[in-house]
Amino acid sequence: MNRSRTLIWSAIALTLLALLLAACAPQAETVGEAEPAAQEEAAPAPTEAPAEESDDMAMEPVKIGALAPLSAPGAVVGGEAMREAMLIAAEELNERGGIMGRPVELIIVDTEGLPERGTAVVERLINQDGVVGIGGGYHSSVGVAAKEVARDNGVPIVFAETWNDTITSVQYDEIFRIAPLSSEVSTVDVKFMQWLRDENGMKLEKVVILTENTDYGIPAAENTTALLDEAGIASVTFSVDIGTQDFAGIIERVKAESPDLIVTLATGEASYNFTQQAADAGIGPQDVPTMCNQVSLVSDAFWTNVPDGNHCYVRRIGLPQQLYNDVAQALVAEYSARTGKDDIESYAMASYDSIMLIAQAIEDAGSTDPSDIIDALENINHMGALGPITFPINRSNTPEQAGVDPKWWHQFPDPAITIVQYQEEGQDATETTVVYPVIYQTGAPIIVGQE
Amino acid sequence: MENAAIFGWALLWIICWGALGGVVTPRIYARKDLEISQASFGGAVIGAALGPFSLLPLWVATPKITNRLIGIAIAIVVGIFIAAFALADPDNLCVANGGFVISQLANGIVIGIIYGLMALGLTLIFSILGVVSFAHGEFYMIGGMVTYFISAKWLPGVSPLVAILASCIVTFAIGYLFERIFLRPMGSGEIERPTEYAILVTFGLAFFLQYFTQALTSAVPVKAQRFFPFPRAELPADSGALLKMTPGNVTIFDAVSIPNPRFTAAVLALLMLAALLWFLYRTWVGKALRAVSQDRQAAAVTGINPDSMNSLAFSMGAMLAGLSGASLVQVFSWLPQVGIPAAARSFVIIVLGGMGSLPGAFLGGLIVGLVEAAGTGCIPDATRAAAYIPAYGMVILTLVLLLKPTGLFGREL
Amino acid sequence: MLNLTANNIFKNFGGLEVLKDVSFTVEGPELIGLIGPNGAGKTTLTNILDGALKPSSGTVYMNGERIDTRPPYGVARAGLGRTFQVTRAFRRMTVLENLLIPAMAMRATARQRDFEKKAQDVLEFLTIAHLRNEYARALSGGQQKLLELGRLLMLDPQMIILDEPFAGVHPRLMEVIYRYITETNAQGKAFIIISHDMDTIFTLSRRLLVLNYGDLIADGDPAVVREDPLVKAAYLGEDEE
Amino acid sequence: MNPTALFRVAGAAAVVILLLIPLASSELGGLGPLVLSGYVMHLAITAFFYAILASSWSLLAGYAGQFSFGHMAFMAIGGYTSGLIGKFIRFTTAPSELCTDIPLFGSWWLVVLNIRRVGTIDESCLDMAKTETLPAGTLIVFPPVWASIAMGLVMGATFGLLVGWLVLRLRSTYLALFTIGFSEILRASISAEIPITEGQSGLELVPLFPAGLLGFSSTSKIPPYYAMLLLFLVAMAMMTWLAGSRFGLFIRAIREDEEAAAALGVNIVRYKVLVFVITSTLAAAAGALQGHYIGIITPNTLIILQMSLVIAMAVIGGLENIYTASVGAIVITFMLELLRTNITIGPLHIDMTLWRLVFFGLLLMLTLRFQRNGLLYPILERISRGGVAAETVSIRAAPDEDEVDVEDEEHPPSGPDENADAEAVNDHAESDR
Repeated sequence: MNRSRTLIWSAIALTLLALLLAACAPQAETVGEAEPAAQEEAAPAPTEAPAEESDDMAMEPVKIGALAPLSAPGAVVGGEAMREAMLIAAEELNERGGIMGRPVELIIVDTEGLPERGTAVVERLINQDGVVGIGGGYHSSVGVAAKEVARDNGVPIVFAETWNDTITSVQYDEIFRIAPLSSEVSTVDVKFMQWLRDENGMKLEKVVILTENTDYGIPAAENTTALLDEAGIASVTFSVDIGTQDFAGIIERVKAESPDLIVTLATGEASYNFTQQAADAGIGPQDVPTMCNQVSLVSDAFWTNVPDGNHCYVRRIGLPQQLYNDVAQALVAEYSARTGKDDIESYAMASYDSIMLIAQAIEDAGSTDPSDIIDALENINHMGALGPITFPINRSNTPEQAGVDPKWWHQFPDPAITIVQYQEEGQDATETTVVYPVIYQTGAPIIVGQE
Repeated sequence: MENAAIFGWALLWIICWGALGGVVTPRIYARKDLEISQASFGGAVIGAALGPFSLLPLWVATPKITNRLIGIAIAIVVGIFIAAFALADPDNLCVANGGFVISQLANGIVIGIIYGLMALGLTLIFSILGVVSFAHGEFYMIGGMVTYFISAKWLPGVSPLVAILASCIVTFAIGYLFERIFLRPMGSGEIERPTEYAILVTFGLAFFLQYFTQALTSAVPVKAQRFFPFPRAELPADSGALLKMTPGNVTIFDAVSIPNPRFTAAVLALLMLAALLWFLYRTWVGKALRAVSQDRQAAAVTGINPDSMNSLAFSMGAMLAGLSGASLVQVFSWLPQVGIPAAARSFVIIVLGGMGSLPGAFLGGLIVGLVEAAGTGCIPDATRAAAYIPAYGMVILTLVLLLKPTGLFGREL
Repeated sequence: MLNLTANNIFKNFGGLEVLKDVSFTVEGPELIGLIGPNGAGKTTLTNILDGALKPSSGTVYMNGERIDTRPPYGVARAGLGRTFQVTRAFRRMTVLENLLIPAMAMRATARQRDFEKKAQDVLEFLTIAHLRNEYARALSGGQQKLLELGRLLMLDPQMIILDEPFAGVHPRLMEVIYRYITETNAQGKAFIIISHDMDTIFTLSRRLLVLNYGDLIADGDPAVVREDPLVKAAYLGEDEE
Repeated sequence: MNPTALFRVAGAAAVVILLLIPLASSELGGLGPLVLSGYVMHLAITAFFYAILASSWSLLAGYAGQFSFGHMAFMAIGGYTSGLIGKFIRFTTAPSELCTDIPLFGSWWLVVLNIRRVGTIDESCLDMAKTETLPAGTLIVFPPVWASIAMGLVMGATFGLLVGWLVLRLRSTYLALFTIGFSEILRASISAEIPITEGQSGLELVPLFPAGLLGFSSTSKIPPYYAMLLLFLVAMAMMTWLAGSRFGLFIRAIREDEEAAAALGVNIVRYKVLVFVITSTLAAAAGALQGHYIGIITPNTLIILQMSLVIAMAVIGGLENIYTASVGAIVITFMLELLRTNITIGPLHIDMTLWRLVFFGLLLMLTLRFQRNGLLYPILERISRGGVAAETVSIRAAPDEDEVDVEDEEHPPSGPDENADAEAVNDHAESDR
């Protein structure tokens, strides 16, 4: 044993040394200045001096980091859409001539949907790649972990799709969010339901909520339940493990509750599985008014997986396509050309905006110093695809001063939330009818199951 | 749950008397010079059944503990369990709503048949090669993927049967290649500790296949359309009180509803099962397979090549998993990861049924289907009932391994 | 003084009676042969004495202590060692390590180097000292048998059960095994030897037990047992098969 | 120089290098041209974490032959225990009245918190007690991190004892299935019991050194680096000692042949349980430390994928040696990071984020098939050739021809006759069950 022990110690030393050297050695294939630099996953050289210290280094690229779940157990579908949108942002920036005349290098990292991985990759972005700001972000649990690293290093993150209220309510200087707050989304959901009841004469006494037991699903279900209570609507929550495929048993239970409306807060394939299996069992969206999860807006995948999903209500973050501004129109055109999708997912749009926001903040600040960028972000007024983005609750207008809940800290206050409805089988998400709120309405809701 | 205490006490009663019976019975039987191989497990279930009222007569009369006796005892235990549950929670749907119960049972049986088919593949592999394939779930996943891609992407409009056949061929071929390259050397003594090797190498295969598929297909969930939608029908013609069929569903007596995709999948599974039985019991190759599973040496003497039987068994096992996947891809949304819970469930089933036992695998599938249905249907706390779905099977697995590692139909250890 | 007593041993395997009321006593360093046709229950009896199987009924005492309730390692510590019909060397451990295991297992506070000298002696006695650092799997079948015998010497039990020690062994190794048995026996260890090799067993043993389908049909001096009509019948019966 | 001494020196040098690596970290300004970013330091810590897991799993599976798939479960038990203590336990100098108070020595009380969620804010009974029942000046003390980690170890050991005892009768495949079941039940429970464990959101843990250490802040990478390195070195030292002692001898004997070991007086029950206890304790220690370092632990760390990563590390490095297993873990941790680069070969564009795991799985299978002792083993063998490493010598062909019985040579392990052969097969089949 002794011999092999010492033997292997030497092996440890050698390999570790080799690897450390490999990990830190400057890499030859770092993207050149002239090229539009939308580089993923590369490990560029940290050994060179930071750009802002020297005028000679003016063409040194501005590095922006981006978070997306690109492998399991993360939500890969979401991650890939976000990646595409963020790459568009980087290319646009470079076509425009970069930021402050310097090219932009976007470094997209894979969080795998795991907080520990999230910590690692944010660490890498900041310390290894030397990014000055980070965009994207999907899973709330990753966001919760990542915000700590950002705070430790003083580098701003603009979260595009992490809804958990606590991410902003801890009031870190570095953390900004343009995704909606989980609790606000629930508010819209419940207002919509009340509207159906009060203005459309729908019978609504009991709601069944199907949620996934994740950091997204559980708080959303809790919020919705509380709001339904206030509105005098009874509710029952069923929560499922994210890997669940077979919903037959649950659906029978849902059926036995004879709900007037079903809300699906499970994401991904679980949402598809539930909705289609419910349809097979006779309580699908064509039998009982159903609020499907927002993943149903990926219409190709939706109709493949839920052929009986017509009449689903889907909550949609962002404006309806009819009301897209120029930025959004351009983005959708480019995005459709690349992916073949007809519309852009709200989180992809938000992640595009998150990169653009950071870029504008750097321009505004005229510096790539993270603390300057944070200052600029607090005062920003950016015309993004989501609309004009501002962060009104900030260090100069704290939640206490403004008299609002701390969750509004560094929070984009009005991401538009609409409810759309599929009204024809096989309909494209862009052609869905906006049924709520009334100001955006393009058609009346079809309320099924009313006798 | 209203009278949780009743249920708690019943459970305590079952566990305590079961433990007592399990510990004391073998000693009493041993003292009387009787056979004790079944005494521990038999004593436990008989004790659990009626406590002192069954244990004392057992200890006094010490009858031979037959499977029949154990079966009766298990039935009584289940009966007590259900009765206690019904008393404790009289408003529970599982107690109060007959239609609900029958629907859940129907669901459990239908899905259990398909689970059984998949587990059959695993048990076939085990009975011939003596290994558990940890890549079984990936064959299931690939079966579904191939079926989807053929029926929806490459040859749209083709009969689903063609797609299913293609998925059989693909999974069979992968299984065959893998067996030839990685498992064949086990027989020649080239590999030390073959069982552990088999665990790890099939595990590696699972890892590889899963990521390979993910890299090729991306991670968007897909799903095949219903293979054979029902015709619309009502019986009697206008009310549909007896039987009501829509393309997606059949409702019987206005109470029991079975979704079409599941029904189709279960029927396909039953057909496959019949074909498998015919193959195993009526063809020469099938008989040779069974001969090898019973006595390798003796079979080899009669001119059967055990090596080719290994290849055949592994490929067929993989194919059966692929088939279950192919028939379920119209029920569930399909992703590269779907194999993991399915494989876990197959492990539960073969352990429960007794490793290597074909009828055990099928019965095990039904039991697991029913237990999952009961678990999701009856646990009163709605936020937990479904969250624990992956655990139900695993609880059965650990309990069986601890109490009766031979399973229902396993050979003696 | 060694005393092993088996009282009324019965063993059933799911209704099949493998041993029926087997009783015998070993007193002192006897050299006993245990024979019987295939399926007579010899290996089952060995497994029961060794603690690997529990008798359906009956007891086994060793030096006044009951050992049939003990696990195999408890039996080994009480002073009974055995070999297996198919050699069971620890194949991916060296010959030396194979020998150290029983020695260390018997003494809770021992260290390896305390036994290396003794192991060397044992290996030399068994003529495989040059293989001490080889993996056991690199040894031939006969050498593995010697290794098993060597492990028993390291265990240093009072009584040794050898299951088919001569089967499939080269004649020269057979001599070594033969010498091992006689010399170790002379040092005061009792032996029970199971063998198909009638000639060897009749010349080697001084007492013979004959099992036939679970019954102990003869127990006594080899010369007497050889003439026992029951034994003859049993073996003739086997021949007819 | 004699190889033993050479390796000893090399081993010592490796330890010294590992100890000195933080000097090159960017926090300390780097060492000449060598500047290790916080990210590299983070990777190093993670590599040690996996090295502890892989080497302790190698002790369990490679030495003792107990192929458990529940190692990550023990890791999670360590992390969650430590985290839950931090979440629910406080020490106070006065009873809170509103929480569960357990008197300790003197005026100290152990308070078990009762936390309920109000909207999105967690409200604990102690917060209410602060304003309502606790007298002014009451001290409220968090449980020290080292103590909660120690409790994590105790829980790891307890569960190791329990599982080890439960699986005594189970061999290979059954053991693998049982441990998968155990870990899956644990994962489902953690996911579902949200009020206690926070479910998928993850349980947050206080930093390893909440107040920093020796002038390093609580977020510095250097104290955690040394903490994890220390645990790694202690674990390796302990396992080396164990593997070289009677314990190592016996567990290897159990791996080779349990019945034969028992027949030779080895207390197989004790050693099988003990090896579970020891390896689960090490896994729990690694989990607790890593949990505090990362700051959050989620039930996703228990998924079979994570376990397969540890298995693959150990197997590719070399399963039957704790050193090759740990080096395998360290190398693969870095490799998997480095491989996150896209490769373009002509028109072929390979997204390595996806494909690296495909290659990894393939590598795992090929290693098992063609290089069972792991990829590092040949290196080891080459270096030590000519030396006297016991394990390598026997790879040479059987010795002196004249000693070897020709007849035996043809069927080395075969039994004496047809009957015995059949029994041998049965024996083998039995040991599989």
